[in-house]
Parts: sequence; C-alpha cells; structure tokens
Amino acid sequence: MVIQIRFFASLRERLQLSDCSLPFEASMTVEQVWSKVTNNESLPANLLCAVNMEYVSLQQVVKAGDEVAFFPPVTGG
Amino acid sequence: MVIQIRFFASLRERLQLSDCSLPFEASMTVEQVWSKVTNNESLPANLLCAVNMEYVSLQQVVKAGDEVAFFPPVTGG
Amino acid sequence: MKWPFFHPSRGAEMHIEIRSEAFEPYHEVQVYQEKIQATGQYGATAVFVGTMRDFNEGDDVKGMALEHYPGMTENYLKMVCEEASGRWSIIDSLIIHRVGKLWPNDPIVLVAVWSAHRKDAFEVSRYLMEELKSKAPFWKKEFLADGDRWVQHNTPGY
Amino acid sequence: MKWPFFHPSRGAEMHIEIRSEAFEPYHEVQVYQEKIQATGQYGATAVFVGTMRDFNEGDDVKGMALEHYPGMTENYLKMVCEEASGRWSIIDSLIIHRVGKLWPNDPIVLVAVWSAHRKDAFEVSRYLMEELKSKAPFWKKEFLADGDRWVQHNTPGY
Repeated sequence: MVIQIRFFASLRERLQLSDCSLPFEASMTVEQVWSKVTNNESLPANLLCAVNMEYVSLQQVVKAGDEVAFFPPVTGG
Repeated sequence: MVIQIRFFASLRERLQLSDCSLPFEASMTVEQVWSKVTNNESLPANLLCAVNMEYVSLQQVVKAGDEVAFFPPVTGG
Repeated sequence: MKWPFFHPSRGAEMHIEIRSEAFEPYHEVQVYQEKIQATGQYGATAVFVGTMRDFNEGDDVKGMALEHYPGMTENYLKMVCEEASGRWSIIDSLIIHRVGKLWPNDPIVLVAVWSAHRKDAFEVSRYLMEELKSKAPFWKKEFLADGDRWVQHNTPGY
Repeated sequence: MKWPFFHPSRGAEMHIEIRSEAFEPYHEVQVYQEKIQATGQYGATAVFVGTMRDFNEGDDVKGMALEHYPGMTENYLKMVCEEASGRWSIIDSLIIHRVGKLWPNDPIVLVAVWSAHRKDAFEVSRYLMEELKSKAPFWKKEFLADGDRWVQHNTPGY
C-alpha cells in the first residue's frame, strides 16, 4: 500500500521530481509526507497542498492510495 | 427668432407631436416652454428634459435657437 | 448611422455606433480588436451583450421597437466613455446599440472594453452599461399579443 | 482534452475545457451560444477574455508555458461554477483555459456567463475569474530575453 506524491511548476523543477510514491504509514500527515519525500527540507513559504485533487491543510492525515500534491501559488488566467 | 421643441417615445405618441417651434421670449424657462407648447398641461412625473442635447433642469433658461427636448425615463440597453 | 472615432485626452480609443440593422456582437468584437494598434498591451477584455428576451414582466413579448434621440445619444455615450477613461486605465472601448425593430434573441447592445489588467475592464464595462441604461436616450416599445406598450423604466443593475 | 458538460442541481448549464491548442474566444462564444436551448430567456451575456501581454513587471515577455494539474483544475472550476449557480441566477456558463506554449496576443482564458438580467452575468463572470486566478491550479512560466522565470503570484482583481 502506497501513497502517490506529485509536484508542480517551480517546485517540480527545483526538486527535479515530478512524481513518486511512499509506503503508506498510519496517521501520517501531509506535512510528514513532505518531510519524508524531500529528506526533511523546510516547508516553502506559501506552499499549497492537495489530497485527491482537493485543497487540504498540512495537518490533513493521509489514507492508503491517496494522491498528495505540492505546488506553489497558482498563476493562471 | 425661435426655439425648437422635440418630444420622444410615449410622450410623442400621447401628445401626437414629434417636433414644433415657439417664438423666442427672453427669460423663458424649460418649464415655461412645456406649458406653452402643451397648453398648460401638468408636468408628467419623471419628465426628462434636455437643451441642445444635454440634460437640464426645468428651471434652465432657454436661449434663441435652442433645441429643447422632453422625454420619459429612458429604457435602452 | 456611423459615429466617428474619438480620441480623448487620456489616450484611450473609443468607438460608439448606433445601428439600425441587426448585428453579430462577437463578430464585431473580433473585427474591432484586429484593428487595435496596442497589440500585446491589453491583457483583459470584458464584453457585455444585451439580448432581446421573449418575456418581460410576466408577458410574452413578440417584438420591440427601439427609438432614440439621434445626436444626444452619441454625445451622451461619448461623454461617459471619456469620463471612464479618466477614472480607470483603459486602452479601448466599443459600444454598438441597435435601434428600429427587433425580434427575440436579437442583440440590442454590445459594450467591450480592453485594458492591461482585468479590474479596469470589468469595472468599466459594467459602468458603461449602467450609465447607458439609466441615462442614454433610448426607449423601448414592446409588441405583445394584445397590443403594444412602452417599457416604463429600466431596473437598476447593482 | 475535453471536459464533459455538467448539469448541476439548480438547472444552470456549464462547460469547462482545458485546451492545449490556440483558440479564438469570440468564435467559441458564438458557437457555444448557438447550442444554448434557452433561446429568448437570456437577456445578458458577460464575457471575459484574458490575453497574453508582451510585458510583465517591467520586462519584455517573448512567450510563456502554462502548466496545470490535470483533473484537479477541472474539478475546481466545476465546483466554482456550481457554487455560482447556487448563489446567482444564471442560465449557462463557459470556461476555456489554455495550457502549453503561448505567444503574445494569444488568448489565455475565456469566461462567458448567460443570465436573464445583467447583474448576475456581470457578477458571476468576475467571480469565476477571481476564483480561477486565485485558486485554480495553473502556473505560468515566462520566457524573457535573458532566460525563463516562473510568475510568483497573481495580483488581486478587486
């Protein structure tokens, strides 16, 4: 059982990582997912995160099979 | 020396008069123009008036050669 | 009935036109935009189109006659566009308004505003429409099944 | 990349689409409008078009790459349209947004809203644009003469 992680835009370029997966662990928050996958890199200011394509806070707890996404402020339109 | 008078829309239809002229008299207001040209008909509620194609009040004094217009509330767009 | 281009002091272009024939508003916007010199400068375009409905105040409307005060209408709309180009930062604006006989689904009015940023285009398009509806000398007469009636007043838009 | 039509509970239609090729916004509005069933019911259409400028923050911009989060973008825009159709009285709405490489003067986004009365069309078109600019997951990278840069944030529109 894993969780999928995706990075977008400047974050994807800086981390040189578009997507990856982590083994699922119970009670893991989005913030803990960030720390594991970036090797404890500090949280960028204005970091946005989504679980299963909906905005969530960093304290959201993830479930097995979730898709967790990290990205910078949006600039469309 | 005359002044030109114009009526629009429902006012034009009710008075059965689209335009006419009056001999110019000194110190005549727009309200007095209305009274003369309509035979002292009372002022309609919400009557709008313009002199030389600009909105004015009923107390505006007309000059020789002016075009005075009377019309109901506007309903364009 | 064509009205010439105006070049107000603030540098915004504008074009105001009263039409006695049917027009296709999106085609007009596209054609007008192709002539705008400020290519690459406008980031925002706000367009409003007013279309004739087949009902009003609970009644079926079969058609409409739109009367205006030639000369005063154009003067008034020109003044409002110039005022807007002093209060907001806009690049160009276009107003086309129908007169004569109209049928349901016919476009009545087109207002289009080009600006660098969206705030100005949004606010000016709405401002021009509100001024047009509340003060430009146009009058609508509706054709109903049992006769004609003059529309008494426009409803406020805010 | 086509997105199907949604039929939210309030009865308003909507269509949301992410495009990877250039599009002509006024042509899209015209074609979409011809398919609207509610002919004679809409009296107001408010259209907003965002166009790529050739300058930003004082620099010449040669081109742009627009990235998005497929799936989340469409979900988010659908949710915003449904929310708007609950808060305002609208008949139909259309959103088309470009992704991929763009060049100055290319349309980036189109928002069009049809309603019976102008207040709703004006307010919803602006609301959809503000929600789109502040929360829909799109990101712009600008190509400058001396390299590329990610746009850091959008400016507020009110």
